[in-house]
Amino acid sequence: MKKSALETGMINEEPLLWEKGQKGRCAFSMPTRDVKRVPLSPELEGDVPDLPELSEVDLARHYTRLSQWNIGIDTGMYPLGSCTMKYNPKINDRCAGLEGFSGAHPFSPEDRSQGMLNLMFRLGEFLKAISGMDAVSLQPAAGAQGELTGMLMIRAYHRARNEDRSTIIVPDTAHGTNPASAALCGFKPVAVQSNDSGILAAEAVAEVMGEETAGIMVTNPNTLGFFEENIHEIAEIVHAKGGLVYCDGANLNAVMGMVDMGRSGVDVLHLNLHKTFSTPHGGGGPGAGPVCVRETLEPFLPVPRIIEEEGQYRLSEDFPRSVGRVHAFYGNFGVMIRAYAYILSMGAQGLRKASQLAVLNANYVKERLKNDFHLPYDRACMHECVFSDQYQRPHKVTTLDMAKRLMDYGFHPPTIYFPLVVNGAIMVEPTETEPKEEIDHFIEACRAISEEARTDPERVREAPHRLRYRRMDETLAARRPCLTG
Amino acid sequence: MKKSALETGMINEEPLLWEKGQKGRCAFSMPTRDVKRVPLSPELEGDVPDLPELSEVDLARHYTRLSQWNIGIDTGMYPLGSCTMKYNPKINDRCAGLEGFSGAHPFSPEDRSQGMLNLMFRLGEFLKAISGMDAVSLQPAAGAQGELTGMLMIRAYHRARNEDRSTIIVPDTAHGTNPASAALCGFKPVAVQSNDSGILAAEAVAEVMGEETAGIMVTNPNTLGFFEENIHEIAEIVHAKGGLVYCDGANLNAVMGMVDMGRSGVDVLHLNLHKTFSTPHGGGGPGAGPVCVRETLEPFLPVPRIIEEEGQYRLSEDFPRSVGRVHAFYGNFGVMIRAYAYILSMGAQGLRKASQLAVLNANYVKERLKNDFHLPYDRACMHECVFSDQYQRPHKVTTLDMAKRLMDYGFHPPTIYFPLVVNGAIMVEPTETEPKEEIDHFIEACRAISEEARTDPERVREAPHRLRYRRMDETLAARRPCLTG
Amino acid sequence: MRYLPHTDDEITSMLDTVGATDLEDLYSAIPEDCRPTRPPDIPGPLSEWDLIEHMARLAGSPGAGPARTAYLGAGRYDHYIPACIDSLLSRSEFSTAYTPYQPEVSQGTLQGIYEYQTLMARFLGLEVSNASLYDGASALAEALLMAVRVTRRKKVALSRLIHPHYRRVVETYLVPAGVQVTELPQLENGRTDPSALWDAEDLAAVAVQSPNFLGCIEKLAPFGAMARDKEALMVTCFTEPLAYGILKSPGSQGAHIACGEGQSLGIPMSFGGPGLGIFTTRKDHVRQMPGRVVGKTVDKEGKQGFVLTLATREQHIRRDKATSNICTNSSLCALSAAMYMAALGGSGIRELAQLNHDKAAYLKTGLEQAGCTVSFEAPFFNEFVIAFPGYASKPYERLMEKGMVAGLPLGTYDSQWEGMYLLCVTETRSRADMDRLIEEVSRLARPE
Amino acid sequence: MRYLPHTDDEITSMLDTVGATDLEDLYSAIPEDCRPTRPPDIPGPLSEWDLIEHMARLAGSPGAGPARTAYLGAGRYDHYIPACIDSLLSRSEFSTAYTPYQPEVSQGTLQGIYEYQTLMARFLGLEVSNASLYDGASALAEALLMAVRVTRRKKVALSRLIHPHYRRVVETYLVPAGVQVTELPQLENGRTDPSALWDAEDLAAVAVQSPNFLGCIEKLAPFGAMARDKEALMVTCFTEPLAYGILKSPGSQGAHIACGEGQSLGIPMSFGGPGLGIFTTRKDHVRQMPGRVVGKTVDKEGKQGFVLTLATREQHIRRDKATSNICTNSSLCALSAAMYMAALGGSGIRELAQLNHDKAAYLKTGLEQAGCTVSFEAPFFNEFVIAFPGYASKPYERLMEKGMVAGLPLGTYDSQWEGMYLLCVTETRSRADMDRLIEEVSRLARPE
Ligand SMILES: Cc1ncc(COP(=O)(O)O)c(C=O)c1O
Ligand SMILES: Cc1ncc(COP(=O)(O)O)c(C=O)c1O
Repeated sequence: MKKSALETGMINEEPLLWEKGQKGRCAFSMPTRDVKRVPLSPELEGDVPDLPELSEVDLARHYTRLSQWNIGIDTGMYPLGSCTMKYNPKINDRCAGLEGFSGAHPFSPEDRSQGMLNLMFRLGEFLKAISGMDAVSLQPAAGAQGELTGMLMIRAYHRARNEDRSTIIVPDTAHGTNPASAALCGFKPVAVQSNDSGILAAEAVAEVMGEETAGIMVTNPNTLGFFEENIHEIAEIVHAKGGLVYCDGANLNAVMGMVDMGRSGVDVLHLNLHKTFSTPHGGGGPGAGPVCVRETLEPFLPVPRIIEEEGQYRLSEDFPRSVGRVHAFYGNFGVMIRAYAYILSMGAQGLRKASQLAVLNANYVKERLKNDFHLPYDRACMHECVFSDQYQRPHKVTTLDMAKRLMDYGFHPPTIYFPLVVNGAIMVEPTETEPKEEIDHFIEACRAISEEARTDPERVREAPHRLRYRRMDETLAARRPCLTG
Repeated sequence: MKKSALETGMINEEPLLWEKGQKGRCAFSMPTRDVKRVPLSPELEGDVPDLPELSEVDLARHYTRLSQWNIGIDTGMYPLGSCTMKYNPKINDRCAGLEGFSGAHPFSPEDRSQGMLNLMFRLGEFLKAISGMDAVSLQPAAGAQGELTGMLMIRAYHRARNEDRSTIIVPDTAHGTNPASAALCGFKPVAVQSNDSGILAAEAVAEVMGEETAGIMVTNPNTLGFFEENIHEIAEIVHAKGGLVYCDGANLNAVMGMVDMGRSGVDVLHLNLHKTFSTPHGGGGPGAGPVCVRETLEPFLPVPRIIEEEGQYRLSEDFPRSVGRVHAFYGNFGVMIRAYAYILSMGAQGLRKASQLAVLNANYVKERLKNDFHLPYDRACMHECVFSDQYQRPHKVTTLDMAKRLMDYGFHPPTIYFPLVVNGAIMVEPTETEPKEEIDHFIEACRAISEEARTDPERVREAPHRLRYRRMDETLAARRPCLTG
Repeated sequence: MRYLPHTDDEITSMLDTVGATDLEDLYSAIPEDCRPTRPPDIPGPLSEWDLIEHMARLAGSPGAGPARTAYLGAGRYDHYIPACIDSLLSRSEFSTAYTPYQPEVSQGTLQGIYEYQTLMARFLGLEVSNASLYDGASALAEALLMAVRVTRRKKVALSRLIHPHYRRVVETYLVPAGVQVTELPQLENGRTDPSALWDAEDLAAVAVQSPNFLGCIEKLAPFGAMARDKEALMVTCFTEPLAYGILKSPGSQGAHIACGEGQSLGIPMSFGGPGLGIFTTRKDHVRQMPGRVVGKTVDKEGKQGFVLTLATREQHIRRDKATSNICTNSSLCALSAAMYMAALGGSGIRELAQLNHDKAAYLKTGLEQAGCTVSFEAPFFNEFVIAFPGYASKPYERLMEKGMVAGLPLGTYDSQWEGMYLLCVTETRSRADMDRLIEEVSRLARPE
Repeated sequence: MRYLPHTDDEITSMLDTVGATDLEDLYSAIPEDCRPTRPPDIPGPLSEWDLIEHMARLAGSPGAGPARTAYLGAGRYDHYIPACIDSLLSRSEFSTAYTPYQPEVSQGTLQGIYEYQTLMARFLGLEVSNASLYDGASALAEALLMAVRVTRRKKVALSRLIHPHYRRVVETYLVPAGVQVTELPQLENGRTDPSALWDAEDLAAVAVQSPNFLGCIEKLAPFGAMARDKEALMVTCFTEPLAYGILKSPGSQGAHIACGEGQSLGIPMSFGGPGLGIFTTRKDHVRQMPGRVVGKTVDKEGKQGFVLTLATREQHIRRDKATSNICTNSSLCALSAAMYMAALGGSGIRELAQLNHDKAAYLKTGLEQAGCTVSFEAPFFNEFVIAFPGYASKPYERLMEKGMVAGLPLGTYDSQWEGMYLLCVTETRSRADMDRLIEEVSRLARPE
């Protein structure tokens, strides 16, 4: 509780939930009791849970105020590299909110679930068509779970051939989830470095590819924003030694309709519906990470799978070589609805155009900022471009400082310090839904900061200045963890 | 368009609509053309309208940002006196959004409109029960139109009796719409002053009540926050001279279930659904201002009226003495839905309790602030209390200054300079949905300002300081009107 | 109750502060003879769950089917509303705010309304717009009252082809003010006959609706010229503003005031309300304009911002001398309309208007071929009047049995329109829908 | 396309800046052999209007009727969700934000999740909660992997009465890690038989679900004691967290980890996902905990705020040594759960849990009286297992024909459960609904 009046302006202070309310309030409308009370055995009954008690107005204000402390895609450009923060169409939320979908029970008899199964089946077909792969599972709940599922399938594939391969090649530009997922499957990641152009050379892969290698995990387009041009050759090298090619398709937004992953030699691919297919990220999920495979790997897909027979859909667990389940039900259906709606709204041409404009926006940013910020790889990029703080370091201004300073100018900062191969990386992914004006404003803000780094570095180092908060002490949080109140 | 980067923090600047976008964008999904183009005669065809062209993301950001410059009930206490800014339950909006309601055409055949007619009929019954009146029309679109409708009925009533009464008694505390509505009906308002207790004395009314007087317009509870205790006697005086009693029921929130307007002598009463019955005010409407009448006035109600016959509802225009229509259809049905939902959610006891707590909150504010702010009428109040800036004037701090300063503390200011009978009035109506903590914070903020008025009057005079804007120049706006861009 | 935050302890402590013994005690000032003799007879309280179930039952589930088969317009139009608009409009900062009396904390509403005014004025070809009125009908009434104020005359001429409900509202508003209303009759082609105006004198205003109640597009310019000659104000009203996506704007045709209903612009039909009273006029008349208006200004530091302005016209300052009694208007609906116009943009609204016209043309031609008679030959926008084939008995009722509402029967409005039906087609009706109606109509001839 | 703001002119000017001739030119780096041979076979583009119509058709209109007549639980529960939660959750500042990597512009999400962690830890009687995992099944799998890390042992014992899908997910996650899974069988009363634990050695964890898959409430304390004895971690999981509105909390019964599914707490069933993976544990184990976690800190000026913390456990720092591979989790669902718990409050959640139990008890008694056999005698929460009267032929199918889904047939999961049905009753089923089912069941006996 606030002790005295605070000058907060229009953005209110707001205490923690349990500092609000009063015992005896309730924001929930208790359904009418139409049956008699049957006490539980006292031996089972616990204390009344220690939860705060609020009225509906308390609740509404609490979360309305909290929301005002957040930036979202609707507030402005959110150029987080590798995250594909594109606009989330409202109509998709409406579709997901249709009562028939949101109220559907996963164990509803199949004849009552045809609409849902139909949607999932068709979404799978769309993803196959977009990726050029042969089969798909929608079950993984996010990208990382897609990776895990994919790696489990690779493991199962080798086991089915009585091979027990123990390592997996992972480039140094990979996202952290790649090695982590591989490790969960018992694979030891073997690093491979990208070349001067920021991509994998076939020779580098050939060097580490051995008989004990299960395959390679490659992100394409990669996290430096480049297309792995040697993918075909790399796949041949890996395949020749009996390995498989896993592709992290988190960056598919660059290449929809422009690349055929199957043709390029990929055996397993995961996609992020919450990136490429416009589903809202929810402040960290839920997402969906479908995994697509080449025909040879189809028997290993998770169960249940949706089977179509004469226009009727049913779920089948009858796949003895399946890796099993990764989700209690069929995955994040609510997310799938939005992705399905998005794909239908765009059509094949629309998706292709979206990718092209995403790439255009990224290259535009790159060109217009490369004099102000060091560009480690000065070449055409795909969906994102990666700068570093090399020009600012002499002024003792770091990537972190500049990220915080961008907030003062009203922008969410880009992804920073990733990929690890670039020292002080600043990874900008505008996505195709950013209008040119917004990008121009972003560029102006970045340039202003680059100027400040020279003329008033202290201002940048001390940022942010214009928010409710100054810079948060992350070290303190980790040193003395306080995780509950 | 912004020329250079601005440090806006998290609340973005946002240009005007026509400074945004680009010719060629469109945020609307054009329906598929399935018929051939049939050109209109060139003689009829005009130029392409000069409207800005935006993409959906432009539109979403524009209005999301604009919304951030507004305070609403969900952001915090909004103690605008006379406006009953209570919490607007979300479930009511959901009810109004039901497709069957929002998509209903007013000319739909009656057998397809039973649900709507039923709702309106029952809402009418509820309002009768709550007010103690005999008949009702839901047609008026807001309070002022309710007043107009009521005054038209009073006019019609007298004409039906072959009387042509020309004046109407209006107390000095009345809302501006009262005299304006009366004037629209050709009545000349005759002022009557409230007494030292802030209410009408029967004698004062008797003095001005004549044979040419159509009646009296009294607001009860009145705009000073007091119940017109002499209403019964006043009604007798007015009735004795052949006049009628109109009651402005905008302040009904104080007395639901506590007062019977019919018994108290009122002949015509309007209610504000967008105040008492929790429908959102929408930044200035739409509202709904149903008008309730005593039996004698029923024949004059607007048409169409809803008739119930054996559980079936129909619309009838067959009321030859009706004042006619005031709305193209049946009034603001979307607002009625919410009020109906609210009444059912509260029940009779709940409404009564709401009124009691509204009165409790107002008296609590009054008691806790009366040492800091001059209270012209130091007595128990109903739903609101009225202070003045008398204690601050010696420091050259006005009501307006304090209102603006409250914004710095995160509150929407109270109603100011109304009612006119109080010099520098500050009219505070907390409503029953304000939790005690919020009220306490409000009180602290007010006290802090009263303290500042003494110790740092300049700070108050120069307020607001903590918003995106400093004080707006209203004089300039009126002197050189710029109404379009 | 979840909307009432007070706990018993809080009530007790607050009563204590206030010096009251209990809640009833707060009402000691209410005389016995003003109190109810029994509690109001109201059901409930209903839980949130019982409520929504009850409401869903009342709302029925029209589904895609039934609504699709109704061809009703006549003042309410079934247009698509982008999901984006709903979602932005429901942001509580917009929907729960009051009238923006305090500009510094209401810039969202104020800029939004200023933009509405600008877009609307541009759209209708006039110079200024107010912040909204209740609906089209009262907007017309207010327009005529304004004309009376401006001209200081007490006579207005109204086309008979103005929506009959609007005419009824005008009468309600004007008669007490002692304004005399004369009507301009209908020409055979479905347009208004201006000839009665030639001899008219002392007119405050001439009012026509276009497209008119019969769906016909009026030739506005002659009325404009006539009004100018008579020094009267030319008032154009409309129930279907989308028509001006393609038609010449009222302003360009000489209108002093263009007013009407804005429901078509992103506002659901909602059984007839809330709608949006649009009111635009010329700059010279702005001080006689009814309703609120937002103006641009600057703050103390010169930063651009917006405020309610010209309040001296209004009831809260001018009281019985105000230009109107309006206070609460249709602000949120005005915001929808601005969003809708901005969503479409100039080219979009033109294309959508064209599509409306073309769909209506398709149905009209189809019905004609199926044996119907088109009643009026003047050009139309998205509404037109037909009579069913003479040989068919109870055609309208028989179509209704098939679940189709084949327009609005006009006979109840005017005996000369007996047997005529006003049909409306918007972009929401597909060709397939229309083909079904045409098919059924062509079957009408055959014996059952 | 309304989501693509670029006009042709803008594209041209940007291509110019970039130095490309056209959009295709941007892809010159893509080798021919990686390009598609034809455009993907995808229908569309659909307009917003065709889309929503198509989706509405897929979604069907279950209306109040059908859903009401299903008695399905088993991992997804039909609970009421206050409209207020939907409306707050859909504020785009919450729903469209990314993971709060940048705390200064993400305090809404961060405080919201910190509150979630706190409420959830309190609710389950443990000390810390993470920010969420995908769903209940993977939460259990992660719990067991954590136990393996904490104890450095490679064996876990799992109750057979854990949801069979959860067990399948556990297997998928654990087998590659070389963890051996043994199962604890079922007692006749519907609870888990702990006796196999007596001789078990080297256990990393003992895992039970309560209420278990059969709806029975497990006695957790003995498992807790047993785990303590064996120096294993006691893992409690659940599919129906609402049960802890009334049951003793897992923490109070000795659980080291309580995890499971949070869908019941304000999240729609949505055909099984998204849900909410709840994960709570004790403070000592926090550095082995999987998933993100929000911690309290201060800003430079000492003002309280929140950040993602203990990131050194996570994949983006620790890569293959991370405690889990999870990145995106179920943040928005966690926010719903916090809103839901706060909406109910302590007393509310207790009352709602009691009501669930009482409604289930009502149906169970009714069905028993109608001739069904209750399969297990252990106490239950809102689910229970019955067998239909022996004399009835195809009872389940016959009820289905009447439109009633009388629970989940258990036979497919385990042959010993053949002929048994798991029924669930929440607060959303009325007594009248249940009476109809009971009535139909009592009719089953009679010949058709
Ligand atoms: C390249 C890449 N791979 C994988 C992931 C993991 O996806 P998710 O967060 O959905 O688990 C991400 C997410 O940031 C990513 O950027
Ligand atoms: C006492 C009183 N009467 C009448 C009105 C007018 O109501 P409306 O704004 O709905 O026209 C108001 C509105 O502020 C009011 O406070």
